[in-house]
Formats: sequence, structure tokens, C-alpha cells
Amino acid sequence: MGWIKTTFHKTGSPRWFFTGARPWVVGLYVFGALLIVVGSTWGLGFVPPERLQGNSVRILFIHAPAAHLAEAIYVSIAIAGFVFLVWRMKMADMLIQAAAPIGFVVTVLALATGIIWGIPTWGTGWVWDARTVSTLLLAFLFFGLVALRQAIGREDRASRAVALLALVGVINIPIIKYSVEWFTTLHQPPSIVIGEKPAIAPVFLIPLAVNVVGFYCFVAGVVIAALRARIAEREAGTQWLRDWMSKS
Amino acid sequence: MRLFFTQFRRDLLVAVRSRSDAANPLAFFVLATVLLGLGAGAELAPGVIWVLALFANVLAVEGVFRRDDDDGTLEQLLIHAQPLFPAVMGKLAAHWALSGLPVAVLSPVAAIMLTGSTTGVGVLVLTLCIGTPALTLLGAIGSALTVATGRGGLLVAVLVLPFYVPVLIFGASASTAAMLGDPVAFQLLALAALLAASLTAAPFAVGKALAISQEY
Amino acid sequence: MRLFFTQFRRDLLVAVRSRSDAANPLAFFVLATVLLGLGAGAELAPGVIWVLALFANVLAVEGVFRRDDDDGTLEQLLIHAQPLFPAVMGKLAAHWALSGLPVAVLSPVAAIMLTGSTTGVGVLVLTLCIGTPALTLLGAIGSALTVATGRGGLLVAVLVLPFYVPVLIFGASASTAAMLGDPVAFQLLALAALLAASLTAAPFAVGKALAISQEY
Amino acid sequence: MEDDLLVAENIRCAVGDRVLFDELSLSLQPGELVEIRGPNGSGKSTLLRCLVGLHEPDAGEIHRTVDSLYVGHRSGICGRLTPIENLRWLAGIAGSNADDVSIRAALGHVGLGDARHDVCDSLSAGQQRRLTLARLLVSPAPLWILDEPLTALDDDGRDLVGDLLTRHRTTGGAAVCATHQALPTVPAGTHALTLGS
Amino acid sequence: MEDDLLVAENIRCAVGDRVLFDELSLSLQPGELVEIRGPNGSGKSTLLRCLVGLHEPDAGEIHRTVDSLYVGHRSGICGRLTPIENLRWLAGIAGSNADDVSIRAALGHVGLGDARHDVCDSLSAGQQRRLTLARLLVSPAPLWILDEPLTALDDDGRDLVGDLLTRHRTTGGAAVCATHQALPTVPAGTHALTLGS
Ligand code: HEM
Ligand SMILES: Nc1ncnc2c1ncn2[C@@H]1O[C@H](COP(=O)(O)OP(=O)(O)OP(=O)(O)O)[C@@H](O)[C@H]1O
Ligand SMILES: Nc1ncnc2c1ncn2[C@@H]1O[C@H](COP(=O)(O)OP(=O)(O)OP(=O)(O)O)[C@@H](O)[C@H]1O
Ligand SMILES: [Mg+2]
Ligand SMILES: [Mg+2]
Repeated sequence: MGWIKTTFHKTGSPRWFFTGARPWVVGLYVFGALLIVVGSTWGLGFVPPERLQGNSVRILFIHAPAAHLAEAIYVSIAIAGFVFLVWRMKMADMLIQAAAPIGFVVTVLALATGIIWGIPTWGTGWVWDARTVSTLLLAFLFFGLVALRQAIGREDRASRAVALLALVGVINIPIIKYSVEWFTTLHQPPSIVIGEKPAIAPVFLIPLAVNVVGFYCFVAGVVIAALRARIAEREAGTQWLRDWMSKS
Repeated sequence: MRLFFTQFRRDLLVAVRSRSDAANPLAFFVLATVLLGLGAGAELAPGVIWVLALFANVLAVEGVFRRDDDDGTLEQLLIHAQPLFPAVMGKLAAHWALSGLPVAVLSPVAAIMLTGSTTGVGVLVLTLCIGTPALTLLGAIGSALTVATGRGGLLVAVLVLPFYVPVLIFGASASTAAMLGDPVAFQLLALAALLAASLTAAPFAVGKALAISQEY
Repeated sequence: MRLFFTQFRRDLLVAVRSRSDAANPLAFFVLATVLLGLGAGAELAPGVIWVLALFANVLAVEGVFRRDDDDGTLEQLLIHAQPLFPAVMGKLAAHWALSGLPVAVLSPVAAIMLTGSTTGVGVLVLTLCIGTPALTLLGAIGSALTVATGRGGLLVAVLVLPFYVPVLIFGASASTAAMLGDPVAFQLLALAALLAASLTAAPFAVGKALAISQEY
Repeated sequence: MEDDLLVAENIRCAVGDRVLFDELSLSLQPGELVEIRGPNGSGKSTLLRCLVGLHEPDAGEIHRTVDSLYVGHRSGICGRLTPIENLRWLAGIAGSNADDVSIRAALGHVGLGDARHDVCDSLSAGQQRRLTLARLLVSPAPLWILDEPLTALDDDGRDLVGDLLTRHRTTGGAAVCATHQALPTVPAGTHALTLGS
Repeated sequence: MEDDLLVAENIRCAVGDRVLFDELSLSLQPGELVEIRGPNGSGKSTLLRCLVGLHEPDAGEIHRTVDSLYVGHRSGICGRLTPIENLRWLAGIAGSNADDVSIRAALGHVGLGDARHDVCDSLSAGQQRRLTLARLLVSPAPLWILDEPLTALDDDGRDLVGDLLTRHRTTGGAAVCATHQALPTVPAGTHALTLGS
């Protein structure tokens, strides 16, 4: 069990993270970019046009990874919120701060690609169903985290308020999920059912999986880089940072 | 209970003193009904009334702590009210009595104006009576979180939107179902569950957020 | 002009400082779209979008003088700005640039979300661009009148509703007509006339109301 | 010591990089008055907010054993209510059992007897400050934390603050007081603490 | 007289039934300072608001021939902006042509040199009052109307107000000043006006 404690403390130390994580950023960038290039070229260039949707299906390779990733980012933020409120770990706060805007962008990307995709396939950019609505709400949750922090301004106070919001937000996630799903079943079902996993042919699935992993890695790289930037900002003037700067 | 009633009575009194403020959520509700009737014209779904009630509620709740923060009475409340919980509840109860309740009472009129029908109006009122206190409680969290910003306003609405949506969904779908003559028990249960959940969780989140708001 | 730009720049700066505030009328617009879409579900008339834009505008304008009154900068403005007229215009211009304008720009998205169609979207944007400044000007009168009460809020909306109605009617009917492919020239002219009228009358009414607000 | 009403140990507050105070210790016994002095922006108000629990110090600990009353830069008065209503509310949340008679007496004592039914928004700056003093009379607490209590008061008001403090201390109370002006009466047991010099 | 900067003739203000002042006349010539005194609630602030044109007296007339600067109970500072931005705005609407150099000099003079890029919300009570004094430096006007300018200021701040007033008066300015505390320097040409006694 000792190693858990050590890891916890180490990850909690901005200094350890800052110095240790640099190779990771580069690695994740390179690896993620590589996968995205492979997956996208494959998906965009070599996958046959879909029977019903034609070439518009190709946007799937951006849309689906973005949508999955957005959810994953929120879950990590909520965990960080809990950690910050309970243990007052500064790193957790900085993670929220670094990841929230990125989460927002990724969610907007999922929404935008969904809308673009919807225009040829559904004949309209928007339908009111469980997936679209919960994605939209996710965007609002991210936006709220960013907006609240900006609005409060003062760092300590903002950190705690934002962590509280992130935590209360996560209680909300299952509630949203269920209510929104019931809501569609209470109404008439949407006229076009979005493709579900089994319905996707392997030709689509493999490049999609490659792209999903690529997105995850690349965005993880972005988040870590943003986190390091935050650390550099907050720890500016400390001795270890100055030492490190002069070394590198 | 003493704390609850002290705060409840005070807040009602403040509202009565500023008479038009007290009438405001209601006035907004009426006004929005009129504007929607004018702008949209055609017959609207009963869900629209739920949306209007929700707006009236959130627009009122966003400022529930602001004036108290400006004049320093919030400071005093945090120092003296031990525990804070009943005082917060008293505040929110007074607030709901002046925003959610009158809107629920008046909603049949709006329903008739906008949908042109009286079917299911009873269920509409019932859902509003269960749903609006939940909205007030949830909205208060956002309001408390933004006290420190000195603004609130629409930021509150944006922060708590994801929390409102479940309430809205069940409330609106129950009202729609009632109008069509469908069963509504499930939605009512869900609404009650949401109310119970917010009654337990919200006051503590609000208290915590208020304490944070006084630091800098 | 110097007064206009001094005030315009300051108010933009204040809004930028409180970044999320600046995004708020827009956020409300998006939020209202979402809630209506959820609550009402069915396809809605384009007039509803006009109603939403109107709400976003009035809810933003109601507080346009409040903070300035609280901190005493309004006092200073009244003492120093001679004439008051350009400074008030600068204030309202900054306000509109952050509330009416972005809503007009984003209205196509809301139109697609709520009505599921893109016909007549151009006219919708055009009517909003002409109509929302008129709303801001009219709303500012109500806002200025209620400064002294220390409240405003929904009271403003109630006070200026009668002034909004004409703007809403022409705006909404033009948007609806455009969606159906009918001619809209008359409504657009009427909107332009309303804008011209409020441009001439409103700043003076606002100035007068502000001066009164400082007396007791 | 045993009968300390308040003990602050090695507390520290900083704004950004600037340390307002550090390793500051303070304890208050019945009858004591600590006067906090220091130039503008030196952290007096911040210290008082720490003592009363509104602000959390960055380091150090504060033990409060008794109830306290706080009069800060913000008045804590609702402008829509009358002085009587304001005091009634405060007595309610502070759990003191002041009745209307004692509230009225307190208002008379601070010179607001005539204004007791006006809404507070229409009181002058000094009258509002006097109302904050009336709070000290209606909900008795052994510890007073006062932030510039002389603000906006006339000469008579200043004497009033002096009297209140003296009476409070002779009945076993203690006070911490941030001020720029000399407090009217300075009996034995007064310590001065100067920040930021 | 010809060079009167301000003349008030027989003005009268009442709140409800209570007459605050009546038949009050006042004129100000360059170099003069009128100190308004009186107990809390006697109408000092109301008189000043009349003089500067914010409040209309119930009777009598006020002639203003020159620009005036007013520092009231409310600060006139936007808490979201920095001191520099606040002063820049004020110079803009007052039509003075203060550039950034003189604004910075004014801030340095009132002791806010270091805080000039903080938003005003995060300034202490006294620092905010100091910013209101900086206004007096950036947009020069022959007439100053000051309502309790010493509020929340430390000793150094009080001397600053004294200096400012003296300099203003020797360069042909005049001032009306409501105050409860004695103003630091009282050269010749100072009149006292006591209300409500
Ligand atoms: C604005 C509109 C849209 C939104 C907000 C949206 C949202 C989402 C979300 C949240 C997911 C991830 C689901 C999960 O985690 O299991 C997803 C996946 C997906 N979406 Fe969309 N979507 C939109 C439009 C569309 C359209 C128009 C299509 C095609 C007709 C589409 C097809 C898909 C497919 C095929 C997947 C992958 C399925 C999977 O991985 O389980 N989406 N979308
Ligand atoms: N906004 C207001 N509305 C109604 N009455 C007011 C208002 N402000 C002040 N008054 C009344 O006018 C009277 C004089 O107030 P004023 O503020 O001029 O007093 P003051 O001499 O400045 O007192 P202080 O020394 O406390 O600042 C007060 O008794 C008060 O009741
Ligand atoms: N709300 C706030 N947010 C951020 N910083 C603040 C805030 N309030 C005060 N400060 C900072 O803390 C420092 C100390 O402020 P504080 O109010 O404690 O001073 P003070 O000694 O009470 O001064 P004064 O005599 O002017 O009242 C100030 O320099 C200010 O910059
Ligand atoms: Mg202070
Ligand atoms: Mg006064």
C-alpha cells in the first residue's frame, strides 16, 4: 500500500509533476498525432462511402472520438474536484483549470460535427433527443466551470467554488443521463436512430478505434501541457522552478 | 426552527417592503405569456408554460443572496446562525413562497391563454408545486456560488441549467401527457424524487458556497 | 463624440473584465433555446426566437445602470458629462454590442434548432439587427426609472412591456412572413421607423430619469 | 490561559505575493482591548475577518471559545427594513432573547429613537453606523470585533463608542478594534498591535 | 460678487416634515474653504448634493459658475476596473486632458503607485478612499465638494488631504467640506457652517 501513498504525494507535488511530465507531453503528442493521421487517412481516404449516407459518413471519424473524449474529460474533472475539496491538493485544482476549457472545446467539436453531419443525414442540424441534449448539457457544465472561475477572479476562492461546482455537477451526470433518456422514450422516438455499435461495419470500426485512441493520447498531451503551463504560472518565482529553467 | 422562522419572516418582510419586487416573478410570468402569445401566435404546448415558470423562478433566484452580500447582512448571518442550515432553508422558503408558489397558482390562466385548453391543468399545477421548490433549491446553489463575483445574473442561469433540465423534462412531459390524457404517475414520482434529492443536498452545498464567498 | 467613446470604451472594458458577464445575454439566449426545445419539443414558430431575443435583451438591459448607481459612478457621470446625451448613447451602444448584436448573429442557429428550417433566416437576422437596438433604448428608460428603487429586475420588464410590444409584433411577423415566403418590406420599414423614434427620444428620457434617480 | 476568550496562534495572511502578516499571535482575556493600527491596506480588516471566522488564514490557528459580534466595513443592515426590524432579525439569528422593549431602549441609547420606524435606506451615513452600534447592545456577546467603529460618527457618537467599550470591558467583555483615530477612552488593559510598518 | 465660484441663496431642504435647513445662504470665493459641521443626520450630505446639483433644494437658488468635483459617501469607483482605468474614464467624461503620465503621477501621489494595476474591488477601504482623492488631481476644477474626505484614511492620508486642500486654495480653488474630524490644516479664509443645532 505504501506505493499508493507515495504516488499520491508525488502526483500531488507540482514540482515532481512539472519535471517528470515533460517527456510524456512530447510522447503523447507524437503518438496521438501518428494515430490520428493513420486513422483519418484510412477513414477519409480508403473507407468506401456508406450505403445510405454516402461520403458524409466520414465525419464519424472526428465526431465519435470527440464525443467519447468529452465525457471522459468531465469524469476526470469531477474526480479532481473531489480530491481538491477533501485533500486540498493544489494539483487537482490546476487539473480542473487546465482541463475544463479543453473539455469545452472538445464537446463543442462533437456538437459541431454532429450538427454538420445531421444536415445531410437527418435533414436538419438538430433534433431533441437524449444524446444531443446530454452532450449540449455537458458543454454547459464545462462552460460553467470556466465562467465561474473567471467571474470570481481571486484564486483560492475560485478554486474552491469551482471544485464544489464540479463535484455537485457529477451527482448531476447520472440524473441527466437517466432523465434525458426517459424523456425520449416518453416522447415519440426520433425518426432516425443514430447508428449503434453493432450496426457499424468493421471497415468503419477499425479506423474509428485507431482515431479514438489517437484522440485520447493527443488530448491527454494537450491537458498535461496546459497543466504544466499552469504550474509554471503559479509557481513562478520559486527556487526549484528557477533552477529548472536555468538547467534546461 | 427558530432560525428558520426568523429568516423566513425577515425575507418576507423585505419582499413586502419592496412591493413590486415581490410581484415580479409573477409579473414576468404573465408578461412572458403575453409576449409568447403575441410573438408565436399559434397554439403552444403546455410544456411552454413549464419553461416560462422555470424562467420566472431562475430569474428571481439568481439574486437571492446578492443584496444580503452587498449590505453585509450575509456576513452577519454566517457569523451568527448556528447551524446555518435552517436559516438558509428559511430564506429559500420565503423566496419560493413569493416566486414558485404564485406562478403555480396562476399557471392555469397561462395554460388557457397559450394552449387554448383546460385538460390536464390540475396536473400542471401539481407538477409546478413539486418542481418549483426543487428549482429554487438548485438555483440557490448557483446563486451562492456567484455571490463572490458580485454579479450572478445570467451566469447563475448558465451554471444551473444542467441541474434544471431533469426537473423541466419530467415537469413538461407530465403536463403534456396529462393534456393528452396519458398516465403521469411515473413523472410525478420522478419529480418528487428530484425534490427530495435537492432538499437533502442543496442546503449544504449552498452553505458551503456562501462560506467560500466571504473569503478572498 | 469624445464623451461617447470614453463611455463606450469603459463599458466594454468593464464587460471584458467580467468576461462571462459579457457572454451572458448570449448564453441566456442559447439556454432559453435549449429549454424551450426540451419543454415544448415540437417545431416552433420563428416568432418564438424573437421573443427569446427580446427576453435576453431586456434581462440584460435592466441592470445597465444599477452597478453604476451602487458604486457612485453614475453620480459622477451626471455631474461631469456635459451634455449627458452622448455618454448615455456610448453606454447603451456598448451594451447593445454585447447583448443584441451577438444574439442577432447567433439567431440562425437557434432558428434551426427550434424550427428545423433555414428559410427566412436572413430576414430574421435583419429584423433582430434593427429591432434589438430599439429594445435596448426603450429598456434603458425603464432601467433608468427604476435605478432609484435599488431593484429593477423584472420590474423593468413590466414597465417597458408596452413599448416592446410594437417592436416585437413587427419583428416576429416579418420573421414569420419570411419563413412562409411572403413580402416583408412593410414590417422592416415599420421596425426602422421604431428604431429612429427611439433613437431620438430615448436618450433624453433616460437622461432625465437618471437625474431624477439621484434625488430623494 | 484558561479564560482566554480568543486565541490566535502564528497566523499568516497573504494577498498574492504580499504577506500582510505572519507569525501573528494574539490572545484576549476578559476586560482586554486590542487596538489594531496600521496604514491603509496593511491588513487590519483582513485580520479581523480571520478572527471572526469569515476568512481563513493561510497558516496558523484560531480558537474561539465564545460568541462574538462583528462590525465591519459593510454595515450588515438591510436598507429596506427599519432599525427595529433589523435588530429583531439579528437578535433572532444570534439566538439572543432581546424583546422589543430592549431593542427600543438600544435604539434610544444610540440616538436613533426618532428614526426607529424609517427604512434604513433613508438614514444618513452616520445614522447607519449608529445602528451597527445598537447591535452591540441587543445581542450581548463577550467578544467584540470592531472595524473602524468611529467611521462617519459625530463627536457624540465617538463618546458613545467609548462608553460602550468601557462598559463592555468592566462587565467581563473583551474587544478587538481596528482604528485610525484614537479611541475616546483608553483604560488599563489596552494593547496596541501595529501592522505593516 | 463677481468672482464668486458658487452662490447659494436661501436654500431649504426638508425630509418629510423635518426641515434640515432653511434660508441657508452661502458663497464661495477663490481660496475659501467652508467646513460644514453638524451631528449625524443633520443634513450635511444633503446640502453638498444640492451644491453639486444632484439634489434639488425645496426652495432657494444655486448658481454655479465653474466646474466642480464631488467626493461623496459613495466612492464613484468601478470595482472591476483598475485605478488607472477609473481615472482615465473620469478624465474622459470631465473633459480634462489628463494623459497617462499625469494619472500615474496622481496615483503615486496618493500612495497607490503599487496598486495601480489591481482591480479596485481588491483594494482596502482606505485605498479606495485614496483613489477618490486622486480624482482631485487628475481633473482640475476650481470647486471641490467633499463629503467626509477623511473617512477610512490613516494619519498619512489625513495629511495628504490637508496638503491637497492647501495647494488647491493657494492656486485659486475653493472647497466645501463636510467633516466630523478637524481638518488637518486650517489657514485663513476658512469658515465653519454648523447645521442642525
Ligand atoms: C448535434 C448533434 C449530435 C450530437 C450532440 C451527438 C452526440 C454524440 C455522442 C455524445 C456520442 C457518443 C456516444 C457514446 O459515448 O456512446 C455520439 C456518437 C456517435 N454519433 Fe453522434 N451526435 C450528433 C449527431 C450525429 C449524427 C447526425 C449522426 C449520424 C447520423 C451521428 C452518429 C453518431 C455515431 C455513428 C456515433 C458513434 C456511436 C458509438 O460510438 O457508440 N451523430 N454522438
Ligand atoms: N436617500 C434618502 N431618502 C430619504 N431621506 C434621506 C435620504 N438620505 C438622507 N435622508 C434623510 O435626510 C437627513 C439628512 O441626511 P444627510 O445624509 O444629509 O445627513 P448628514 O448630515 O450627512 O449625516 P452624517 O453625518 O450621518 O453623514 C437624514 O436625517 C435622513 O433621514
Ligand atoms: N476582497 C479583496 N480581494 C483581494 N484583495 C483584497 C481584498 N480586500 C483586501 N485585499 C487586499 O488585502 C490588503 C489588506 O486589506 P485590508 O482591507 O485588510 O486593509 P486594512 O488594513 O483594513 O486597510 P484600511 O485601513 O484601508 O481599511 C490590501 O492591500 C488589499 O489589496
Ligand atoms: Mg479596513
Ligand atoms: Mg453625510
